[in-house]
Amino acid sequence: MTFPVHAIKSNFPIFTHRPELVYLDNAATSQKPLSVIQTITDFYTKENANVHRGLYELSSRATKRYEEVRKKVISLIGASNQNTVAFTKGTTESINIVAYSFLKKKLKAGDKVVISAMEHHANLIPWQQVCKESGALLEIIPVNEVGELRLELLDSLLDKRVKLLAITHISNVLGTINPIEEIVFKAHKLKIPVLIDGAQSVGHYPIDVKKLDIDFLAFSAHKMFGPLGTGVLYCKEALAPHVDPHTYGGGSIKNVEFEETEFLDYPHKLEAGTPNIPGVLGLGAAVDYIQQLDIHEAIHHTKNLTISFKDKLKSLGGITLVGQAQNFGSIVSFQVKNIHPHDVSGFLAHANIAVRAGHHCAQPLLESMGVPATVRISFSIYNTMDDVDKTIDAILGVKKFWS
Amino acid sequence: MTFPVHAIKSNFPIFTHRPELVYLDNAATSQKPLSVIQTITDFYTKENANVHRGLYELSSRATKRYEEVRKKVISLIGASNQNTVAFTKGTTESINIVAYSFLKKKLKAGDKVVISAMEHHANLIPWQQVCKESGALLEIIPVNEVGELRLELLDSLLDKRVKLLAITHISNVLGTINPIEEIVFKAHKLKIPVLIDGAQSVGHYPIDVKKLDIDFLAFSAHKMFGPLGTGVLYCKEALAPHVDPHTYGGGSIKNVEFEETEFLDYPHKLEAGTPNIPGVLGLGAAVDYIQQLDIHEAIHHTKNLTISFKDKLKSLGGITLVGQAQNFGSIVSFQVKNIHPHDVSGFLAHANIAVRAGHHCAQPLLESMGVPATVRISFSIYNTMDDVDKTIDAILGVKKFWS
Amino acid sequence: MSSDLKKLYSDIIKRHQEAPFHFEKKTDMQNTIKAYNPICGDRFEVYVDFDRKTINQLHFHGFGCAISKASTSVLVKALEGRTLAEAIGLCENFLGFINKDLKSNEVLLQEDFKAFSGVHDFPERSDCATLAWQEMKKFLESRK
Amino acid sequence: MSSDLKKLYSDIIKRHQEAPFHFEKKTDMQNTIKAYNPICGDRFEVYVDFDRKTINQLHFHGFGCAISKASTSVLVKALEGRTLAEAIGLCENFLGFINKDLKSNEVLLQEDFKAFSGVHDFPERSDCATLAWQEMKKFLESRK
Ligand SMILES: Cc1ncc(COP(=O)(O)O)c(C=O)c1O
Ligand SMILES: Cc1ncc(COP(=O)(O)O)c(C=O)c1O
Repeated sequence: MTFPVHAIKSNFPIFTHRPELVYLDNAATSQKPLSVIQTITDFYTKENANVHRGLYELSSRATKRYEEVRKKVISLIGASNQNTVAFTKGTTESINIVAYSFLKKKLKAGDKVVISAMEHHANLIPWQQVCKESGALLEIIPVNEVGELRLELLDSLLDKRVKLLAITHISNVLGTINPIEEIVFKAHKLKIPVLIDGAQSVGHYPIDVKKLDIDFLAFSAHKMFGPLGTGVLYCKEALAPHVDPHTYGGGSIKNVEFEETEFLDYPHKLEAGTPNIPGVLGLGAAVDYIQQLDIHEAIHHTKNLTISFKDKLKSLGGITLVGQAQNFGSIVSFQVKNIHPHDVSGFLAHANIAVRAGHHCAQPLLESMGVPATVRISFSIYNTMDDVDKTIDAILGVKKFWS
Repeated sequence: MTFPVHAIKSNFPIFTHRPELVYLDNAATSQKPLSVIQTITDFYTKENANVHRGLYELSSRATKRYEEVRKKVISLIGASNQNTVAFTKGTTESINIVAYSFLKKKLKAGDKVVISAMEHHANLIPWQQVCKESGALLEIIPVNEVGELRLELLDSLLDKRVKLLAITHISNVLGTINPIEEIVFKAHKLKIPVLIDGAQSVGHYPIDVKKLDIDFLAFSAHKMFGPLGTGVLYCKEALAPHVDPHTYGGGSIKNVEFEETEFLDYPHKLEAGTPNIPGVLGLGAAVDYIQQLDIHEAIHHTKNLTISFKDKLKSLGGITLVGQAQNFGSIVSFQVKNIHPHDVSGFLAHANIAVRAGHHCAQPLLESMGVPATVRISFSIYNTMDDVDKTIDAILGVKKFWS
Repeated sequence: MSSDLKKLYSDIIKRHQEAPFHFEKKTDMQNTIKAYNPICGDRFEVYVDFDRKTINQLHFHGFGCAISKASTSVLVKALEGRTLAEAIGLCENFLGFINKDLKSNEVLLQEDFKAFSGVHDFPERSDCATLAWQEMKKFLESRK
Repeated sequence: MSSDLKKLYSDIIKRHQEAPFHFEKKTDMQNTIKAYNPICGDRFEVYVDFDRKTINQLHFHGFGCAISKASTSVLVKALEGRTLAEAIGLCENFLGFINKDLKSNEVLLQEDFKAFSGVHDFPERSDCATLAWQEMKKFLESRK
């Protein structure tokens, strides 16, 4: 069976409004299907009310629908208790919560936090700062020349002083898919909790937090066909009591006096203030959308596009691929000889091809590879082989112009 | 000239979909005009792209429009430099940022923070917690029997050990409008910075941060006709360098190495992670909507409704008004003799009248007044005298049923 | 006044609300159960005189809406004199009835329980009806 | 290839990009201006030999797109030998031209400046064109 890419593309209104658009910046943010957009519009048009805070029908319906999204999310990530899912602003906030409201109080001078060299700034700076404040050390798992983690070094990096290991499932620059099962297994032998940055994987690849025994999983709705401004922090039940409130305010408390406050349990203790209700409902619609796809067919489709694109790209000559891991997702970073990535992306933009150029919020990775910037192309379910060919043509055009 | 309330009501699609709805829970969240909803839908349908991060047209347009909303916001609050406006998740997050990323490093044991007895949990718990962590004292300006601040006590509360004064412009329970000009003036004589919680006032009442010389102003888009999940922290230019990043991640940095990070200036240093772009654009549309209203006519209109409602309510007998300040906004809290607020609000809900019952996230205030809960009614620009009369009728019905 | 509101605020509920059973502070009791709903502010304490697997006496005090107050009063009346196992069974029965997940053969309800059937039309009020029952069930199960 | 792209990457820009003027590290210079765009990663250093209100010599080094590299090269060439006041005037002239807020009587542009007119059709590239100029203007104004 071939993947019904044209039917799928027609679910995304932006391509009806901009039939000429070749959108290949999916790793930055995905497009949104009609069902997600409609969920948000319908909420504001017909159902708008605050949650947790009113005994009238609109408000109690908003509360109920909001809570039900937790169930959708756990079914996507293989968790079993809906109270393991806290809604946040996005991956970045989720990771900060773990750094500051879980880890910091445990971290002493001389302790260590282990991350990898291929982390997004969101999975680097919070650990760097919390280590600095505590006198702990940030240790980096290096990356080899093809962009894979040098896991043979993991055993020597992990010891009793390591208080957390944080690693991305899929690199947003190199496309590398990391063997998180193996990593979690090794960390757990030393009772080290593991945070997985799922920004590039959740919704696109199967992930099972129970089977993999993941402690924390952070991801963003907007990269998986959902709205901007909403994300998730999954936290294993056993660790949830150790996560403190991160933001203080209404909605997260059991009892307040001028002198002290008693907080609710996870996840409610993290959700102070009026939540982004349509954002959460939109995430629910995105999960519904993903679950009616055949995820294996979808992966097959984007993998095909990726392989074909890489092959055609290499045949142009004068191309350096940045990242050639064995196990890769639908992200391709490259350089065109003698042409700065911005000039490449500027040319592509002119041909209605949206790609990204720069350091992709992973400056230290690129620096360690001796590459100041790359052009990045990332595929999603609505991209076609025609998109691949148009992009290859346009890159050929850039090369001709500068030669 | 009479206020064109019916024309205004027709700008809010929820009343077309639910003509029977009497929405009097505006202090919890306002309804949204079509222009705001349309801005969000259009973004997702036609323009969806990430900001700051791509050289193609959609992305640079998103960035430009996102930045332009800062200009709209400063024109609403009387600031002059767009870089004083940081976008946050809401009032709650804005206040937490000031508590933890500005105040905490200055706070020593024995120092003080002054707030009032009428603060929302969002403007109480962050100060309570940061004081507890620092050994500082939280001092409370008490409230008199009619629900006004006892400002005659302010002079004795303010001294050199006070490191910040945080006060709400309008109480979300009592409706009291506080004389913030006088409060700021007194605090500034002792060089104490002042945070104003503008959640209930910005967009509904004129506020001029320059004229009032406000140091920090926190507010939420969703209470001023804008989207959920977006708020603002205004910070005076002179203090902006003293506000540290609050969340660490991409988009907020100048330079990142594995060892250290150099951050951008305010407001960008606060905006790590992919921002809620349609939320911010929707806030821009809300500001546009507000600025084409005659704000003085609007205040006159909601004040009329409030006065008329209070008068009719009192004439029913067996009613206790909670809060009878001289200077009040469009919020009325009350109790019906022998009937629990929830039973009142449940009855009203049955007549399609949405109001709120409870402690309104101001538990210590109600406790100090000896009131466990109230019914709260809050008016906005689209409410009519008919709404007032229906509500009064329904309250009469509740009283009859229980008598 | 609509008929479903009449059903919600049934005569039994009104009677319990106006003249609650054993409504009295008993702060000297060794077991005090706190039933608190932070969202709305309803807050009751149930005082348990508990002796070798039997509930001798129950009292309660606090503040809440008619539904939560009446349901706590019904709880106190229904559970007094029961063994631990019986009391847990009654809690399950009441909670299952309110949340509509009882199997039909389990519905052997007391008259006082049935008075809460109006809540089925007001799902936003089911938290009020179950507030004290949930906390009581937790307490009893911890004593098993 | 469309004509506005040809205009953006004008011959002058291509020439400056391929053979930039005084493109050389001079780390011993007392004044080093850092021009860095964190969003895209472009990063140049401009080395200033500055003496009693006159710019004797300028060099630059670094990494960036054709537009930012060429505009830095043009800056170095245009500002060498200028007095402080002249140099500030040139910065204002260039920045005003790119941002389209020059009054018409101020437009007395050098040929090299005009080569950047293509940026007007690509507003997303104006940051590239102005990167070094903005930092240079700040530096010069701090020396006034
Ligand atoms: C006075 C006041 N402050 C703060 C808040 C908190 O605002 P938000 O929930 O949007 O963060 C509210 C509203 O709930 C409020 O009324
Ligand atoms: C791997 C990875 N981690 C974290 C993030 C940050 O996500 P967000 O900006 O939604 O918080 C991103 C996306 O930018 C990412 O690709």
